Amino acid sequence: MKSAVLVFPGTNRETDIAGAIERSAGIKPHMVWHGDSDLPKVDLIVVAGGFSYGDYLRCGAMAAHSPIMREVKARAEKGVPVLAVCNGFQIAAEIGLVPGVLMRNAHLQFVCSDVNLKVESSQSLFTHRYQAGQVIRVPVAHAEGNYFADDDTLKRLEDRGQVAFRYCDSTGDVTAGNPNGSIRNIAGVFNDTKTVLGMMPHPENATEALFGGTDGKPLFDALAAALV
Amino acid sequence: MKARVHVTLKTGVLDPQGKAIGNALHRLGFPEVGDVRQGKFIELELAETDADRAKSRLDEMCRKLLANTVIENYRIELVS
Amino acid sequence: MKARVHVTLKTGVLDPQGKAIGNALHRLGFPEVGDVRQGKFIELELAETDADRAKSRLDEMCRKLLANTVIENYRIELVS
Amino acid sequence: MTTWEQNPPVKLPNEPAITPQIVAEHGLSPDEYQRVLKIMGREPTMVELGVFSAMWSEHCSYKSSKVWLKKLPTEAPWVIQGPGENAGVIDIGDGQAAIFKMESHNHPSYIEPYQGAATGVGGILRDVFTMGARPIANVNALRFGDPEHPKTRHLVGGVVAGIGGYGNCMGIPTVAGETSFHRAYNENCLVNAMTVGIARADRIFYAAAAGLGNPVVYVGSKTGRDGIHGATMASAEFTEDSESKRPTVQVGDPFVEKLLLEACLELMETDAIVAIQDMGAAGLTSSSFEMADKGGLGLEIALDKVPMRETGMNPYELMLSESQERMLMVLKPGREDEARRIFEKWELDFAVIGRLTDTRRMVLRWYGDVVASIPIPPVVTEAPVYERPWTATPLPPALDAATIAPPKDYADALLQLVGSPDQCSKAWIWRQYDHLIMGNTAIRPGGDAAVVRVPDGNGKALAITSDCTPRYCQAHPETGGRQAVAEAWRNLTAVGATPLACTDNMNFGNPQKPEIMGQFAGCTMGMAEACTTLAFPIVSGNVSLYNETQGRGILPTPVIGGVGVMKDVTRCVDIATREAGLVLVLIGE
Ligand SMILES: Nc1ncnc2c1ncn2[C@@H]1O[C@H](COP(=O)(O)OP(=O)(O)O)[C@@H](O)[C@H]1O
Repeated sequence: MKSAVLVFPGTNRETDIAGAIERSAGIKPHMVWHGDSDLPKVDLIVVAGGFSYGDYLRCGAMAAHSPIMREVKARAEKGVPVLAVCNGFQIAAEIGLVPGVLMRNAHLQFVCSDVNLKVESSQSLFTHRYQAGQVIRVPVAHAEGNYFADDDTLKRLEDRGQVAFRYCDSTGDVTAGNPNGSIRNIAGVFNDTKTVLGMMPHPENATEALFGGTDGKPLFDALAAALV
Repeated sequence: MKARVHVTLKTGVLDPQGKAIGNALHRLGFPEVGDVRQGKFIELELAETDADRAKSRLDEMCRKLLANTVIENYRIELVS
Repeated sequence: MKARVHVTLKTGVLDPQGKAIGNALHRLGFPEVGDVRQGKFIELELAETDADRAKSRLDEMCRKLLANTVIENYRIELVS
Repeated sequence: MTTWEQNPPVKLPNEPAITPQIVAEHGLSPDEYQRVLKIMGREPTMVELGVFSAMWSEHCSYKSSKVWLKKLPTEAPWVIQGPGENAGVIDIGDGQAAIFKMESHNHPSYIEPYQGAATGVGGILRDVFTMGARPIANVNALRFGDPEHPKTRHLVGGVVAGIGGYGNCMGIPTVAGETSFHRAYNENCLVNAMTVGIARADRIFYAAAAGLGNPVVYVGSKTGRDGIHGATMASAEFTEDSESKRPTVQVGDPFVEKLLLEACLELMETDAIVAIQDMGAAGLTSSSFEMADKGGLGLEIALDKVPMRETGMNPYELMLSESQERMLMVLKPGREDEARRIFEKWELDFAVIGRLTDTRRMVLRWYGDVVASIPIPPVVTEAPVYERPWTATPLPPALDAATIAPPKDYADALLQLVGSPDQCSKAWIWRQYDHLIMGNTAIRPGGDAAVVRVPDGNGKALAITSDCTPRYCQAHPETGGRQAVAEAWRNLTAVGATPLACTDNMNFGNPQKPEIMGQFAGCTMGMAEACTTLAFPIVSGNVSLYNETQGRGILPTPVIGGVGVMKDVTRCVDIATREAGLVLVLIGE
C-alpha cells in the first residue's frame, strides 16, 4: 500500500499515523509538505491531526483552501481513498469531502481520553476488519469535535449507512459516552461512496499494546489488506 | 477602507459558549441576564476605495473563509 | 432589553488570530487586505428596563468576566 | 579613552533626565545605581538604564538566591550540562541525551491565567529546543488558593486551559504534574512548567557566542510592546493596585512556536549554527548579553533591523520587550542565506541584526547612531549578589497524637480525605491536556510518575514526575526540601526507572524578610542533602521570589521535577490493581 500523509505547518500527529501505517502495511508513507504542488500517486491519502494553520478562525478552515487540498479533493473524486483524522476530519468537512461540520466541544474544553466507539458499518475498506456493532476503545484529543449536520443530511447519512462510528459506553449504548456533544453520538462518517472516512478519534494512537491498546490497528490492517 | 464582519451562529445551532457565559454571569450575581449568544467579529483594513467593490470582495471572503455558512451567518459593515 | 458587548484586544497586544486570518486571506487571493484584528461579541438579553442601570451592570459584567482589561477593551451597546 | 566614550551615546527624543525616582521605577536600589555609574563612568542613557534594570532584576541575576543555589549538587558522571545553560542535559545511553528544565510563570498567570500559563509553557519549550532537543513531554506543577475563594475557579480554569492550549497545539504530550490548594496562594497562584526533550548527545547547542565578525541573527515572531518590564515585574511584590496599573501581559502564539521549533531543528541538522539562545524574560537584553558574555566577546546590534510589529517603537522598548516566540542565533559566516531559506519556508521572520566584535562591549545602534554602549563583563560579574540575612525555622514540637480526637466514623473520614481538593482525582485537569500525542505515553497522568518511550531509543523510556509538599516545607524547610527530593526519587523508582537527575523550581515569598530567606535556605540545604545522598543531582532550575501579596507570603514551595530512565519500557509498572486476589505489600518504615 502506497500512502501519502499531508503535513501542514501545524500538523502534529503525522508521525503517529505514519507509524501506524508502517506497522500495518510494512511500508513508510510519503510525507507531503503542504507547499509542494505535486501529490505522489498513492493508494491512500491521509490528512492527519494537528492545528494545520494554527486553526485560529475555525479548525481546518484555512487548510481547506490550500492548493494541496484542491488536489486531494480531485483525487478523492476519482475514487482515491482518503483517511481524515481529527484535524483532517475538520479539513475534509470544510471542503465537503464528507458531510457535516465540527463545532466547539459542548463543554468548551479540550478533551483527551479513551472513548468507546461502536463500529456502525464493517462494509468499507476502512472497517472490514471489524464486526458491525463491535465496541472498540481508542482515544480522542480535540477541542472542536462536536459533529453537527442538518436533519436532511443526517437522514441521508443514516439511510445510506454512512455513519462509520458512534461514541458509546462499554456496552455499546450509543446514547452514552459522548465526549463532545456530537449529534447522534457520531464520531466518524463516510462520503457517499465510502472511499473517504472522516473521524475525530485517533485510531493511530491505539496500535500498540503498551501505548493505548490495539483497537485501532484493524483499521490500518484493513487498509493495508484492501489496498495492496 | 475599514470593514467589520460579524459572524454569528445560526439560530437553532446550539451555542455552548454563550450558554457558559450566561451561567457564569448568574453565578457572579447577575440574575437579570437571560439568553446569551457569542459571536466573533473581524476588523479588516482594505486597500479599496469603492464601497460596492469592497462589499462584494468581503462577501467572497466570508463565503470562502470567514464563515462556515452551514452553521454561521455573517454581516458585513463598512466603517470608513 | 437587549445588549451587545464587543471585546477587542488592546492595540499593541499580539493578535495571533487576526494575523493568521490576514495571511490566509492573502493566500486565497485577497491582496487588498491589510491589518486584520479579531474580536468577540456577546449578545445578552437583560431583564432590565432602565438604560442607565443596564449600562452600569453591563460595565460590571465586562470588568468581572467578559473582558480581561489587562489585554482587552470592551464596548457596550444597548440594542433595544 | 575608547572611541565609544569620545562619542557618547545619543539620547532618545524626549528622553527624561535620570532621577532617583526613575532609578527606583527600574527596580534598582540607590546602591545598585551607584554600581551602574561606576561601571559606566558616566550617567547612563535610558536604554542603558533599562538594560541594567533587566539584567540585575531578581529574575535574571538570581541576586538573592545565588549563594544558596551553589550548595546544590550538580554533578554526576551522566551529567553533560548542569545549571547555567538554557536547560540541563544528561546522558541516557545509546548516544542520546535528555534535556530538561522547569520554569515558573506565577505572576503573569495570576493576572491573565490563560495567556500567563500558555506563555509559561512556550518559554520552557523554547529553553529546551534551543539546545537542539525535540521536546517529548511537558509537566506542570500548580498551586491555587482556597477552592472557595472567589478567584480560584477562574484561575484554575484559565491556567489549565492555557497550559493545554499551548502544549496541545505544539503537539507535545503533557504527561504529569501536580495540583494542590491552600489559602496562602489565594492572591498568588503558582504555575510551574517543565519540558523534557531528547537530542543526540553529540549535537547539543549552547549559548556561547564565538567567531569575530560572525552574524547575529534574529528569528521568530516580530517584536511588539509586550510585557515591557515583565522581568522587573516578576521580581517585585504585588500590591493592591497592581491589577489596575500593571503592564501588559504577553500573548502567546503556539502555532508560531511550532513553526519555530521545526525551523530550528531543521537548521540544527546543518552545521550553520555557532550559538543559539531563546529570548525569554528580558528578551533581547538578556539573550544578547548572555551569548556575548559566555563567549567572551562583544556585540554590535542595529536595533532598527529588528523585525517590529508596531510602528514607532524605540530602542528602549526593543531591548526590553518580552514578545514571545523569538530566538537569537550566531551563524557561521556566509551561512545566512541557507538559514534564511529555512525560516522563510516556515513563514517566520529572519533578520541579520548584528555582528560579534572583540570589544567586549554591547553597542546598540539605531539608524546608525549609537544609543547604548555598555561593557559586558561587569554587568555580569559585578551584578549585585546578596547574602540576605536569614533566620532558621525552628523544628516544631512533635504533635501528641493523643491530643487529636479520633474520627467518629472512619469510613466517613476516609471519604472526606479522598474527596478533599488535594487528594481528589485530577483527571478533569489532565483530560484537557493531550497526553497521548506522539504515541509514546506508556504510563499516563494519574500514577506516581509518567513513563514516555524515547523515540529511536531501543525501547528505553524516561520516567518523569514533579513533587513538593509545601506544608512540610512550611513546618520545617530542611525536612520539606529533603522530602520533595525523596518523593520525586521514589515516584521514579516506583514505576521501575532509575532516577538520574532533577530540575527545581524554587517558589518563595519576599527574600528580604529573614524568615522567608530562612525557608529558602532550609529547603535548599535539605534538597542538597537528599540529592547528594541519592546521587540525584540538580541540573537546571528556576527561582521565583516575591510571591507575596499584602505582606503575606505563599507557603515555601520548592518543586522538584525528576527524570529517570529505564532500559525496557515494557517493564514499567503503574498503580492499577489489575485483578482480585493479589497480595498488597507495604515496604518501608
Ligand atoms: N496539573 C496536572 N497536570 C498533569 N497531571 C496532573 C496534574 N495534577 C495532577 N496530575 C496527576 O494526577 C495525579 C495525582 O496528582 P496529585 O495528587 O497532585 O499528585 P501526587 O500523587 O504526586 O501527590 C498524578 O499522577 C499527577 O501526575
